[in-house]
Amino acid sequence: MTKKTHPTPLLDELKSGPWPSFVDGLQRLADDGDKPSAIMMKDLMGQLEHSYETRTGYWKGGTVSVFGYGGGVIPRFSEVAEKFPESSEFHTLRVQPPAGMHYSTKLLRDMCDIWEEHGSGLIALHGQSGDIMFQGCTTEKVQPAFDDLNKIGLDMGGAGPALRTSMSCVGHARCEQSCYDEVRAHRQIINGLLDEMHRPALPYKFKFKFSGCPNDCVNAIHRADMAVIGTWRDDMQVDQEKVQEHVAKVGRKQMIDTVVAMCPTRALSLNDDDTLDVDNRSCVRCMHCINVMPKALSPGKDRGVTILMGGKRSLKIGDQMGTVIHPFLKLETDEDYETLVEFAEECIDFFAENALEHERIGETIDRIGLANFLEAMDVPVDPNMVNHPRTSSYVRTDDWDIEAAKWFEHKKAKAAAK
Amino acid sequence: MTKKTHPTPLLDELKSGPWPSFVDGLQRLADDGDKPSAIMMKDLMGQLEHSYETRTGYWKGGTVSVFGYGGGVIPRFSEVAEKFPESSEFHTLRVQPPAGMHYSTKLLRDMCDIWEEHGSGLIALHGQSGDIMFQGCTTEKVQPAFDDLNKIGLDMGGAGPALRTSMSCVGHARCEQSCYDEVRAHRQIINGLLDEMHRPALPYKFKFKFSGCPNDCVNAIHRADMAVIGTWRDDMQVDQEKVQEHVAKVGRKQMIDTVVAMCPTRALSLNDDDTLDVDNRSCVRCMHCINVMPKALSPGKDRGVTILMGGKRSLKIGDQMGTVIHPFLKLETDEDYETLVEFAEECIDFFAENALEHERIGETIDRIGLANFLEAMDVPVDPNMVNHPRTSSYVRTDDWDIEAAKWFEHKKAKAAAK
Amino acid sequence: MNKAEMPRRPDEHGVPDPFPYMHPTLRANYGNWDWHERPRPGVLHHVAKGGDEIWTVRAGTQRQMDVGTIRKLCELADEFADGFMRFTTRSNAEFMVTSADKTGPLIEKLNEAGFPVGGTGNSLSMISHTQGWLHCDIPGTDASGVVKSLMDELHHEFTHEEMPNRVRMTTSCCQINCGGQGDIAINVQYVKPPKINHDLVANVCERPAVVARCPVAAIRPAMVNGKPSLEVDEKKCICCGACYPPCPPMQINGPDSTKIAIWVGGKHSNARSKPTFHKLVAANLPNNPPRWPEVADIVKRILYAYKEDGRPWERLGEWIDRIGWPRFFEMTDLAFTKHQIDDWRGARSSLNASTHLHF
Amino acid sequence: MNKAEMPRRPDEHGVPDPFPYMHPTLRANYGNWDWHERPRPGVLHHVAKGGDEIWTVRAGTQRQMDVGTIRKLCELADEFADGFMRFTTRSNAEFMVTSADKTGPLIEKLNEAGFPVGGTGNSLSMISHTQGWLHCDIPGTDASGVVKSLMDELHHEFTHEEMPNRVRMTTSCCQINCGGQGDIAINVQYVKPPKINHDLVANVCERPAVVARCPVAAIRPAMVNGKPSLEVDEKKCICCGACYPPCPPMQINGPDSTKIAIWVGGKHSNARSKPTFHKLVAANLPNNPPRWPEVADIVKRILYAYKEDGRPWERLGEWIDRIGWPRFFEMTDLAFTKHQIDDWRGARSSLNASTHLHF
Ligand code: SRM
Ligand code: SRM
Ligand code: SRM
Ligand code: SRM
Ligand code: SF4
Ligand code: SF4
Ligand code: SF4
Ligand code: SF4
Ligand code: SF4
Ligand code: SF4
Ligand code: SF4
Ligand code: SF4
Repeated sequence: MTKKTHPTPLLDELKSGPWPSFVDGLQRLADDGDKPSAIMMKDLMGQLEHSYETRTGYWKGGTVSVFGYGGGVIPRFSEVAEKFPESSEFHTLRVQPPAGMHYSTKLLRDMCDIWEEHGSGLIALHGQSGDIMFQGCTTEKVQPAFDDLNKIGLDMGGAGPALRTSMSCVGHARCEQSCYDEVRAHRQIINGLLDEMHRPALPYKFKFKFSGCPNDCVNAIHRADMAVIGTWRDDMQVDQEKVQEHVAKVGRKQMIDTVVAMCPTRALSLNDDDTLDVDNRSCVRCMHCINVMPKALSPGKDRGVTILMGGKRSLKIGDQMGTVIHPFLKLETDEDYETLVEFAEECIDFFAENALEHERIGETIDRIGLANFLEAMDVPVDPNMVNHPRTSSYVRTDDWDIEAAKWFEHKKAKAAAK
Repeated sequence: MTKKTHPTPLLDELKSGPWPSFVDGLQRLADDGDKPSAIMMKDLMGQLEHSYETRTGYWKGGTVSVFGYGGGVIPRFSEVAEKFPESSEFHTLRVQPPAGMHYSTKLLRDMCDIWEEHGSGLIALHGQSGDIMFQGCTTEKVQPAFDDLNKIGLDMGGAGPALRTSMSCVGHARCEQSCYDEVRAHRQIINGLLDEMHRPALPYKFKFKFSGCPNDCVNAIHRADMAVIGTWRDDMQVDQEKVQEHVAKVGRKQMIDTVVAMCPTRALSLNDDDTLDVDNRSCVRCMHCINVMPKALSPGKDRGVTILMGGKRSLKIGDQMGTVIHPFLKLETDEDYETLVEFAEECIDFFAENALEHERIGETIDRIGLANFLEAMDVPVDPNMVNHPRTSSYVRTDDWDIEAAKWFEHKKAKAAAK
Repeated sequence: MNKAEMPRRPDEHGVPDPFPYMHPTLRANYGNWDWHERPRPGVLHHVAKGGDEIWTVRAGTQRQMDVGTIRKLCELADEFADGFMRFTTRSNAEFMVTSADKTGPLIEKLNEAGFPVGGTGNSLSMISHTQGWLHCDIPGTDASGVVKSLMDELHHEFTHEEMPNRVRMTTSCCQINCGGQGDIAINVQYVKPPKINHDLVANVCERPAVVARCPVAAIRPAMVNGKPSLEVDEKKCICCGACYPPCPPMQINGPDSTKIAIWVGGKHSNARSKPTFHKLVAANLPNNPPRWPEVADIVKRILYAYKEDGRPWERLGEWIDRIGWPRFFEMTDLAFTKHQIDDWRGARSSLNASTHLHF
Repeated sequence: MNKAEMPRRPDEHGVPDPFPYMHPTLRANYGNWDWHERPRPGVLHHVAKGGDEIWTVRAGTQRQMDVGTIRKLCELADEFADGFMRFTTRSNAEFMVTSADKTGPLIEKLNEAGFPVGGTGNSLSMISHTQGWLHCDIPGTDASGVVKSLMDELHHEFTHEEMPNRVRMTTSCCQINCGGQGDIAINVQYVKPPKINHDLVANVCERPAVVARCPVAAIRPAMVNGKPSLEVDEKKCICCGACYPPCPPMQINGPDSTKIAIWVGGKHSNARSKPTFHKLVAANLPNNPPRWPEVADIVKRILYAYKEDGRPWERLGEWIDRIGWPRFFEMTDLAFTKHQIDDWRGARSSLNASTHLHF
């Protein structure tokens, strides 16, 4: 018998209009003969239509996983299964894409074939954390689906109180602003901590995000427990002739209004000969002028990353952005990457040992105070970590001289290192 | 017998150097024969030297006042009176100067004569709150001293939990930036509330400060419970020829770097003909460009004041600046000044009734929340009161539509008023 | 399957190496790009230090794609892009082609196939969104549907670069806000405390954990008609919904509770101004499927005010900082209410302690 | 006086009307000034809309003046300024003269009499200060002495306009900070909890009031050797001294406790940037009368770094915002310690949530 389709007048309204319609996609799947995926999607559409009518969601969670792993599957059981039995189980597999979300058509086609066979045929590219989301699978099919995906080289992503799937910007692969090898940092850190992703045992979720420059194309500062963002320490690179070409093209007024006057720290001034006077000491590496004139300006050559920690959404204490923990870590040699990976691991260890249940690292830092966190991680305090030193006199400073000595020590060490 | 002077080797070190020395002054008073003031100052210098030696203060408070008033005197009794008996009482009278701190030499000389007769001969011009401080008087002499000062037209200032002496900038008297009559506002408000100053009955101190423009030459935002600061609502006045003269004088680069690029809201742009392109909608009335070119630029003509409340130092909750309560109150007609005075009085009433003991109004507002304070004072909310609307989703908004209606009502009313 | 079999041990590949899946020209010039320009909306032209060039064509997708849609994209990638493609952080498809001539035909084919080309530079890109009724266990609304209806209306802004700077919108189907911050964010905002099914609490909820989840300590354990349950102090409750995921019997959703709020001025980049949170500009909007017209109306008012009045490179929040919030509310005809005066921790820093005013 | 007499009732004049005491040219042009310039340091030239002109000569004083000093100023006001003068909010004397020619001779006489002329424009003005040992009941140090020694050393900066913008320094002789905020502030900072004389507490202190005064709730009532007294939790105590004024037996001062801290970047004006609080850059300095050399040394380092590196119109804090705090600490050779990471309420907004960095 052919499973009959439910009428979906509300969803159907979303088929019209110029933007690609997910409903068309669902329909195509549902109409695809008697395939198991088609049968499942007929009822899925029925339930979704029901949600649109009643303005209510009908999924509840549960526990489903694959052999050897604790996480990565988001189980969904229907609360209206009696009405829509074929989509009563509609689990999602979170799978990590190649860093930077690059695909060969071969890989994409294999993914489609596997998901058509075992799942609903619905794939989200990508989830907000960066996973490939294979959406819609029965409990029974989760294992075979994963096996086949795993065989073509893909691996499960994160869910629950665990290390989460990470994201890195296109960066080195196709962007002149990129200040470090995002793919390498992304893979070395995550693949070194896979156990924390596949066998959830952390107090709560932990997310890394990698952006090649301060444009932060993966929203790392807001959305990552640890943001790794490229920057540079020396002077930016300036091609004055190209600057002059730009001024000739847009005119002085436009140049002043959109570049000079928009620099957040007044580090730029237009010389009378239309060359740019860059005060690199005052430059805060915001990227703006470089963004406006990518031909004329580029980041400097002494490159590395800034580490910020504590980004998260609002649960419990309210939204937080990450704040600076390492103003600059040089990232060039193998040793440099090793140092970064080690720091990431130490942070995970600290998190595992010190965070309360369901507490993000940003909440932990907020609770114990940044200074204490830095001490625990053996990171020296640095004025780049603050917008400005304290304005409140409510502090006890009788050990000031000891603390000051540390600063001068650290300064000497840094000078020596150079 | 002539009272002998104490050796003051430490204080004597403060007699050298190019800056006028208060020690020379003390010495002159102490050396002035056998006048009571001289005798008192000999011991005062002895006690002060003793403080310099031991790095300790030796005054304690008490209660001293003049007939009819509760406040204005800061009583000081020595803890080392046995060593320095003649300065065992060293009270200060806080006396309000003419608004703007203008004096005729006659007035100053009368003050000197009175204080030489009844007090120590030491006068501070002025205290941080703006009082003339007649420093150093015995309990017995406080009344006659005040009587004589009162007879020449001076009156006691504030101390204790009371309305405090106020300050207004030179403003209208000698400043082209002044946007309202500071003297009038200052005197009408304070002189209308004298009872609160002379008979301390408020929960704690309350300070007004009056600045004629946003340069805030009396530090009102940081240091006043209510800051009254001049501003304008229409476009600033520009004399383009004088702008061109300025550019001709300093050069384009300098003009751009010190004016255009320093405008906090990019409201300025330099035209190719060296005239200034002012976007008054974006201008936040910071005064900077006007300060740089006082000949070419001036505040607009539709003038009034901004009221900020809650400035104070750090006790208990930490330092606070005043924040905007009235973005703009027109200040031109008698009625306008009346409205201002009434609002000031309402605030004092609210403070008297709702503040906890030893709580500044800023602490009260912080405790009950700005929105509730505004409601209590029947002041409509205005986006100028905030740097930006809330970023936290932690708020209950089911009465949103009712609140929104108030906004649109208020908008209509304002439009109608115009 | 009924025949018992020992399940397979996973190979812990971790994050796959992208190089085998990366377009050859990108691989060859990895880390060696020199500059870029945008020949037209939806197309990026990157030039490598060595002189290699690549043209990227960006096309919008529905993110939640059926295999048919993905296979269609593959066809085009095979025909024009040497069998490779990538997806952006906003679910747009990107085809890298090795000559400018290929871009035109590719764009044509994409349009034929119903994929709008754009989302680059100072345009409105795809709205980043979340799960909603399609899959989440706690949604207040749908996600894909909201996005589809809005992108239909804002299609022109995706295919044209007419904004002062890029516009990045987000939606979230509950107050948890998986969609994150945006130039314009459309998020569920609950307006009523949870309705508790006391019969279920004891069995379903780990009560101490639920109590601990409340940001304002409004939940306390209590015995309700004989059963151990939880009680909410409705005066304290700020209706955030945080107690619902760990305790489904504390139902936060409902026609009277699930409303939609609009936020503006969120920013992630560090360009010019530091990253910022978005700010509340409208709330209590109806949750009105299938096309949420009340939401679309306000979003358009905001977007077009910005389009008309913003200056080159100003992000939406930066535009408002320049012209001031009073004018923003005036131009969009939205209301400023007491609810928009922040009162959460650190809120004092959001008050205006200056005479910097906009009239 | 021994003969009994009924004391006199005060005339409640309130704030005296200034017009009788105001220089005639100021009175005549009240509210009608047009522009001003500064012909030389210490002199302002104001021109009224009607064309009237006035030259103001500004001279430094010791604020705490003996009658002799004031009478000397009166002499000069009579000779040059038509018998009128005023004082600024920073205790400088101002003489208004009606012709430019008078300024030179007046300045000469002022210098002869020991009054430095300056404090205008981009100079260092008089340090605003407080009472200290001379008169206050709770001082940790002196005020007039600190100011005298500093102004001696900084005399050149008062009489010359060589700073990027005006410099406004303040001092406070205890942590209460009557001196307020400043470009550079020199304030007492206690470093030890109060030492309690338990025998006196009961008689002298209103215990609940004292408990209520503590910002960190470190004080609790307690019985100490039989007497009702107060106890301080020394782990919590941040040594602010707030309990000392209402309860003198809780002695906060002492050679081991009374230290001096230096703060920079306070600003009151709304010009360019909004008003700001000053920030802690040095602490635990000895309270070293009569000339506090350790303090003077650091103040000069800060002032001269600013003088050398600041740009026209940049206030001290604005200069640091441009060049960055790392460079500030480098140029002044001061230390940045964990104590400078704020942890008071709202402190999170002082953390750097961006990649805006100075190298
Ligand atoms: C699937 C996804 C939305 C999407 O459609 O893209 C998603 C879906 C859920 N998120 Fe999320 N979050 C997703 C990215 C995010 C992000 C964005 C990011 O990672 O960059 C955030 C904001 C950043 C952050 O981590 O704070 C986010 C912040 C949350 C939070 C709030 C955490 C907080 O500390 O405030 C929760 C609630 C919780 O963790 O208890 C949450 C919880 C959830 C849950 C598990 C709801 C629940 O607690 O049961 C949702 C499961 C829906 C489902 O049925 O699949 N999700 N969630 C995203 C993950 C897909 C992927 O793996 O690629
Ligand atoms: C005399 C003066 C310093 C000076 O030499 O100029 C002064 C001296 C005292 N102040 Fe002050 N304050 C003086 C202006 C200020 C200012 C500046 C201002 O008014 O613009 C402030 C900062 C602004 C403010 O009001 O917060 C100020 C903030 C304080 C505070 C902290 C209040 C707070 O809420 O944080 C206290 C402590 C208190 O009130 O309990 C205080 C308390 C005191 C006491 C009464 C100490 C005490 O509690 O016993 C001092 C008496 C000293 C004496 O022996 O005369 N004084 N005090 C200033 C008043 C002179 C005048 O009337 O003109
Ligand atoms: C492809 C993508 C990275 C990826 O790994 O997928 C990307 C690619 C580029 N970004 Fe981005 N950005 C991408 C997401 C982002 C995001 C994150 C997001 O959209 O959620 C941001 C942060 C947005 C925010 O602040 O909220 C982002 C903020 C920027 C900026 C900063 C703009 C600003 O002034 O604030 C630049 C600079 C510029 O535009 O020149 C930038 C610049 C660029 C450049 C020009 C870099 C380059 O030289 O190649 C790339 C082309 C941009 C364009 O579309 O014209 N990219 N970019 C992402 C495309 C998303 C999309 O499909 O729309
Ligand atoms: C006389 C006095 C007012 C009074 O009623 O006594 C005064 C008078 C003038 N001030 Fe002021 N200011 C006076 C205290 C202040 C204060 C308060 C203070 O010093 O404690 C401030 C706030 C300082 C701060 O922000 O911490 C102040 C911030 C300004 C500014 C803003 C400067 C800036 O860029 O931040 C200007 C604008 C300017 O300099 O053109 C200004 C401008 C002026 C002008 C030019 C106004 C005018 O057009 O006449 C006056 C001459 C300034 C000069 O010295 O060159 N005045 N001015 C005060 C002199 C104090 C002194 O003896 O040094
Ligand atoms: S974050 Fe920087 S490096 Fe990465 S894609 Fe964006 S602009 Fe390029
Ligand atoms: S990168 Fe940013 S801060 Fe640096 S010069 Fe350019 S605009 Fe200014
Ligand atoms: S505050 Fe304004 S009006 Fe008053 S003196 Fe200063 S600059 Fe002039
Ligand atoms: S007053 Fe300030 S904000 Fe207004 S234009 Fe001048 S500099 Fe800009
Ligand atoms: S925003 Fe809320 S409803 Fe939407 S996916 Fe995230 S958790 Fe689920
Ligand atoms: S909705 Fe939020 S505030 Fe209300 S009880 Fe639940 S967790 Fe607490
Ligand atoms: S700062 Fe402290 S010691 Fe100095 S006068 Fe004010 S209260 Fe007294
Ligand atoms: S010194 Fe300050 S913190 Fe310590 S007990 Fe006294 S009031 Fe409390």
